[in-house]
Amino acid sequence: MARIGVFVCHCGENIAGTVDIAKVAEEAGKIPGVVHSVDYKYMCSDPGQSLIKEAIKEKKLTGVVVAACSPRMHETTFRRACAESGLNPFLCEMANIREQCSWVHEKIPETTEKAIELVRIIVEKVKRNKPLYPIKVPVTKTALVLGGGIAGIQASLDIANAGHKVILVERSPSIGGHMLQLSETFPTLDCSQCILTPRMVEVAQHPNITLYTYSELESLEGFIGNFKVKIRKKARGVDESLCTGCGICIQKCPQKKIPSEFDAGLGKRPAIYVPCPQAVPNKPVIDKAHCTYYLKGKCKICEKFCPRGAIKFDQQDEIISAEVGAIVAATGYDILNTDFFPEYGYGKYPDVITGLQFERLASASGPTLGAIKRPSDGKEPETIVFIACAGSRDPAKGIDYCSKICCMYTAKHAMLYKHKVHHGRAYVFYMDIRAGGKMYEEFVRRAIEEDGAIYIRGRVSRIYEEDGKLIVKGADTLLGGQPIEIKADMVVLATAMVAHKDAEELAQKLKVSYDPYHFLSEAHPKLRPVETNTAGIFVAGACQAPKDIPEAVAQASGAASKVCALFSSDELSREPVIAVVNRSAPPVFSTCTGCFLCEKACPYQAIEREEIRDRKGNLIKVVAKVNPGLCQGCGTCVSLCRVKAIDLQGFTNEQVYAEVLAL
Amino acid sequence: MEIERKLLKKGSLGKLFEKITASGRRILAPVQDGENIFFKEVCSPEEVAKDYIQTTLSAKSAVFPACEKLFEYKFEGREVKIEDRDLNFKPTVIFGLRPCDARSFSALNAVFSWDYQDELFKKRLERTAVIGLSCGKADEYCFCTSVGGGPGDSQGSDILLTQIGSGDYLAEVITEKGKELVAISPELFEPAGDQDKEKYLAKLPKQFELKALSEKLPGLFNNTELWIEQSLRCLGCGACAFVCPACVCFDIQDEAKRDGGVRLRCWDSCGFSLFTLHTSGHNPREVQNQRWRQRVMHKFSYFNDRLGVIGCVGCGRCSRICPADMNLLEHLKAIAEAGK
Amino acid sequence: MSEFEPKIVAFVCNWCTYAGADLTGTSRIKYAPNVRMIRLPCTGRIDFMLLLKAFDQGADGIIVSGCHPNDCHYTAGNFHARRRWIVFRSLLDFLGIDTRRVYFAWVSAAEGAKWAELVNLVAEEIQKLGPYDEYKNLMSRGIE
Amino acid sequence: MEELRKKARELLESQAVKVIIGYGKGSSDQARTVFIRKPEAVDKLIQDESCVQNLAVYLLKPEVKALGKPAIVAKPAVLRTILQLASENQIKDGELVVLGISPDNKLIEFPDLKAVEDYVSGLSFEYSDADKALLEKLEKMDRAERFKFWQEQFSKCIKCYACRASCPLCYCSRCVVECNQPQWIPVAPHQVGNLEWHIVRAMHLAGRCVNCGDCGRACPVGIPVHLLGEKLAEEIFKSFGLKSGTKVQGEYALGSWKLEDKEDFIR
Repeated sequence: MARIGVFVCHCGENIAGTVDIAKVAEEAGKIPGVVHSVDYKYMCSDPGQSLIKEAIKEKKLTGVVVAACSPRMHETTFRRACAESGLNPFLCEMANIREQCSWVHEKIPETTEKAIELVRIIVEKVKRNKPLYPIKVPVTKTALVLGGGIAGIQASLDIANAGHKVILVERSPSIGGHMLQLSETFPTLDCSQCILTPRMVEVAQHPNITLYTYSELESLEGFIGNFKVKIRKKARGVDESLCTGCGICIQKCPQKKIPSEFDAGLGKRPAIYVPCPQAVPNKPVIDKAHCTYYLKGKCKICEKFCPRGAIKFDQQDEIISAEVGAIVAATGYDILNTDFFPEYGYGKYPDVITGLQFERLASASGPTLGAIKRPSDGKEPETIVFIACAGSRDPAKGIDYCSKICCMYTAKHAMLYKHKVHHGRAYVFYMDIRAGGKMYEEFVRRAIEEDGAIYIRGRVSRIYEEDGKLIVKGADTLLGGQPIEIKADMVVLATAMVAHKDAEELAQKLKVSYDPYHFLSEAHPKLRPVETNTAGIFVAGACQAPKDIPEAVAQASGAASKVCALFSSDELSREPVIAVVNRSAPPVFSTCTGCFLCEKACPYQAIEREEIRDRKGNLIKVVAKVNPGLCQGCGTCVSLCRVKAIDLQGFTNEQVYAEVLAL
Repeated sequence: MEIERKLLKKGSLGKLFEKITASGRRILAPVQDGENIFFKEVCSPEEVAKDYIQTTLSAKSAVFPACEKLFEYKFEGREVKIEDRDLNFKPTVIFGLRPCDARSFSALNAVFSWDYQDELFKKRLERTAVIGLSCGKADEYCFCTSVGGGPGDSQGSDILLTQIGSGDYLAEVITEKGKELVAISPELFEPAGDQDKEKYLAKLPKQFELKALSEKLPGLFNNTELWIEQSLRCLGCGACAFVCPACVCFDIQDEAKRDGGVRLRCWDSCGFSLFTLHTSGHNPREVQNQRWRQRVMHKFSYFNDRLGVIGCVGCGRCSRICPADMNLLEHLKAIAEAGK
Repeated sequence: MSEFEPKIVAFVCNWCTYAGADLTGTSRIKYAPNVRMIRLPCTGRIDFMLLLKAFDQGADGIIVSGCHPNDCHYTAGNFHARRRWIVFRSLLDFLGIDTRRVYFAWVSAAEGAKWAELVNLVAEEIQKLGPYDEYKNLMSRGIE
Repeated sequence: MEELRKKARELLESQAVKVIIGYGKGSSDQARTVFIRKPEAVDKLIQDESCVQNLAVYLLKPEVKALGKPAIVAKPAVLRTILQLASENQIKDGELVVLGISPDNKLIEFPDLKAVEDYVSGLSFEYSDADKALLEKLEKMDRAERFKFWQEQFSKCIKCYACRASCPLCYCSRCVVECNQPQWIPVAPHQVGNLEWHIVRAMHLAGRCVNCGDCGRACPVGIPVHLLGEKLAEEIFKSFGLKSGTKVQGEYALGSWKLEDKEDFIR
């Protein structure tokens, strides 16, 4: 038989001002199962908590109801107090008679009546509460970081420096990501490669980091603390252990005309290549799609010249299995490309380029060694038009969001251009200038005021070629929409940042949710910005949403600290408010029918299949089983289960039903 | 009591209904409802269904309702106050009950007044009078003659009407209750004269020997093959039991609310797997063939052994409504004739 | 006869609407006192049978409320709930059960004022509709 | 019919299956289910308009399972049931032989369930004229009239659960009405108990029911319970574009969602 104690709080005048506390305590005392009912000025105070602790011992309470403020306020307080007195904390619940009663109603009898009913509802629930114990899950203290851009590098180094093992997987031949392609960075104009390459080297040399480049995540199983991953290490055609990175093969390769990905198509590379001289690891890969040997079956010049015999044409993809406890997804972004802008003639006019291509033009390591030259004829452009929001904030293009970095890098581009071509004219078409950030607004002002970039508020409607010039037609909305036409030598589109084409596939592999633009979703937009809805999987950088370098780095460090916190103990303790599938004696075993409709509905893929076998090993039936490491306790499966074979601890069918019956 | 034979004119029924109603009794009679016929409270013979072989449900619920209240309880503070139910049931006349159904009342009574006298049932039965109606037609599902009844059998009826050529009714007043009903309006019951009742009854030859069946059944208990063979298509619903006029199994349900509750008695069926499920999870009748065996054995063997009656009146309802066409008669014949 | 006081039962999720109703309290916005809240983790946990039980208990109106789309603490519980309610409402309506008495709402943790408005609106509209006798009268039927 | 018998004989003779679940002659003018286990008994099989029962209900029955691998005579509604059962993990490819019967009573053989899926995708499923008329009549009623209609229907219900027993998708080992901790649905056949039973059954079949109509046919007191399934199937198709029993791995309407699901009823 239940022995429930009810503790009614005055909260000074907060509750007592409108609710007749004495009456609530008196009526609560009459509810069957209630053996103790008292009130006190401040239940959350030390003496108040002592009242509860003493009553638990003296009255041998089996459950506690604190009628006070919201459980969101003090549930932890009172549960802890119960635990200190030897009562399982999950046998304590709160009736919210402050936020949802005394504060929202007048001092009328109905308010007291409501308070009594709220207490009754919770008493009926607590009568059916069961002791619950935190769930312990072992933790494998190795992290997997997906993506070797600046976010992935930062996260890897932070975790590795904290003493934990890291596996860093990068799908291109080198780590470094987009940041390695950039010329100089806003708002400081320091050289991107100068600040990034030391970090890349640190990654390569770190004893705690295992680096797999030219590799991709193949599959993922398991749950927080206990993931099992498979990584596909693609065949480079080069034995990394033999290769010294001397580069002879690259020089000798007869294929020289392949557009370089690293140079955003503005430069060329051979079929065996490293993306750039600073690549880490500085070991080439063979591009099978362009290699003469792979295409025609003969050539092998590289093999002939390699002094170490490192070229391996028959190398196969390798699948590497690993166990990890946490995952950081830092897979970055792509930029909107090619045929997206027919009105701007991208792809049709060689001198209409993207911002990233401009970065390569301006970069000292780029195809022009830092000279601003038109891709079409190599001439120095006299007039450049920069178009911000090329795709971004354009619902017609399916991109409603702001890419966040374009305002800044466009100002930077205008500035870099003016620094290199002093007499040149830089026009910037923009919608709004978004320069929120430390020293950002000042940076834009400098571009306008000191470097003389001409900013025009308005959109460009069309670009076409006439007499070797690009005619940019637009309107100046600050001048009432007055049409503007500029004869430009080059046009730079600040194209939108978009998710990778295969981001959706990755999200599905990781079982994390993603937004309509295929950026990975954080668990909470404000308060859990680096976690995902799948416990143990974190996000960093632009795979979550467009962001600039400092933000990506900050998020990466945030994700790393979450990983470190997770790795700080050998076992991980989780709230026991999770779903469980019932089990019973033979011949029933479980009322679960094994329809697995719950499996499809679970947002966390927490439903597993368990085979029930007899002593001889014959299969009796297959029933659902909830993985306690993955379940977050939403209870969607519980409402879905027709036989009620699944129940949610802490909010069981019996508890909730009793609450309704108390109405 | 000696049976009195009277003539009730077809045209007098209206008057009879009026008088019965005026005497404070309610009349339950078969009423057409779409393709079905149910016993419902009526006031005039116009409401009564015409030309039917059998009603969808029997009139069992008049004495043994599908859901009846045993008592109510209320919380008063921490005390529980129990309120017994009112046994002052309204006197009821069931009109137009077929002889098979009328016979079923004695099977029901045998159970409800066996080791325990069931007050509710007894009170209801006491206050129920039956004006039976002989069968002029039967269908292929009917087998009352094989289980001791007949189209004009009077057992269980207080008055048995048989419609004769003119459309009028030969009224056999069988019991004191019947006499009381006649006494409400004696002028409507004329002398019967010499009527050949048999002439107006359906012809229904015996289909099997009940004795042979009863003798064979005990030896068949372990003949699992037979029961599986017979029940393979049985779906395990309770329709047969619920339409059966002689099935008496019930379930007790407490329905609790915040301030009190009610204890109910509801029809149940041995065809349900839950019927015998133990708390431990063990179920002595785990599969349908065991439940089918129970149904047959109970009605034709155990019932007879213990109470001297059989639990079947041959109305054929179970077979008519069975969604899987489990034809009871066919199965009984097979058993009775086996090894012949 | 005393004036009809509607009985309103609210099933709410813990993360949005329950928190929103807490905010109504902290903001001291007043609303009708005849609503009783049942807190569940998520709208996904709200079994349709709970609504039937509430009617059995004599509720004249029911509120079901949780996080706005994309705000669900559990990512998709509210989306599952929304589908369930589309089907359930269709069934109730087909059976002639008064769906005007069942209110579905998204109330976020920030919408303390919306919660108060919602409760007041429901209280007012149910007051107009009167007690749900049609359903309450079923309670004693079929018991002999 | 001869075609079917021939195939059935072959299957039994070759031991490809142990039992043929089909229709045979029943009482009166009805057909009834027969379980043919010997090649010489295949002549008991019939195939005509009287064969209406959804035989898939027997596939999960323990005694029938104990007979060994079955072949099942499957008219279109049964084919859909089989697909639905497959997507609910209750039957697997290779565990049964499907002897399809086309709407014009021709035998169709299926190598696997995918073939059943392909065949079903080409069929159209319409409700009977009587059902359509009744649905329309109900739609036209005002709410209170509809309430009255259904309350009158449910007042006849005796909770015999013939609707459940005849339903091949009501295969739960313990039906929710038999769960008593808590007792969600009153066991008693009183008005509320009946109403809640039919609501819960309709909801539990929503997105799963293949509209074979057997629950309505099985009801001994003539409640058109199958209309609830038809109504919800309509709603689900209209709202989510989903149709149960059309895919081997079908999507469960109530176990999935779309961002754009309607919410005009949500404040």
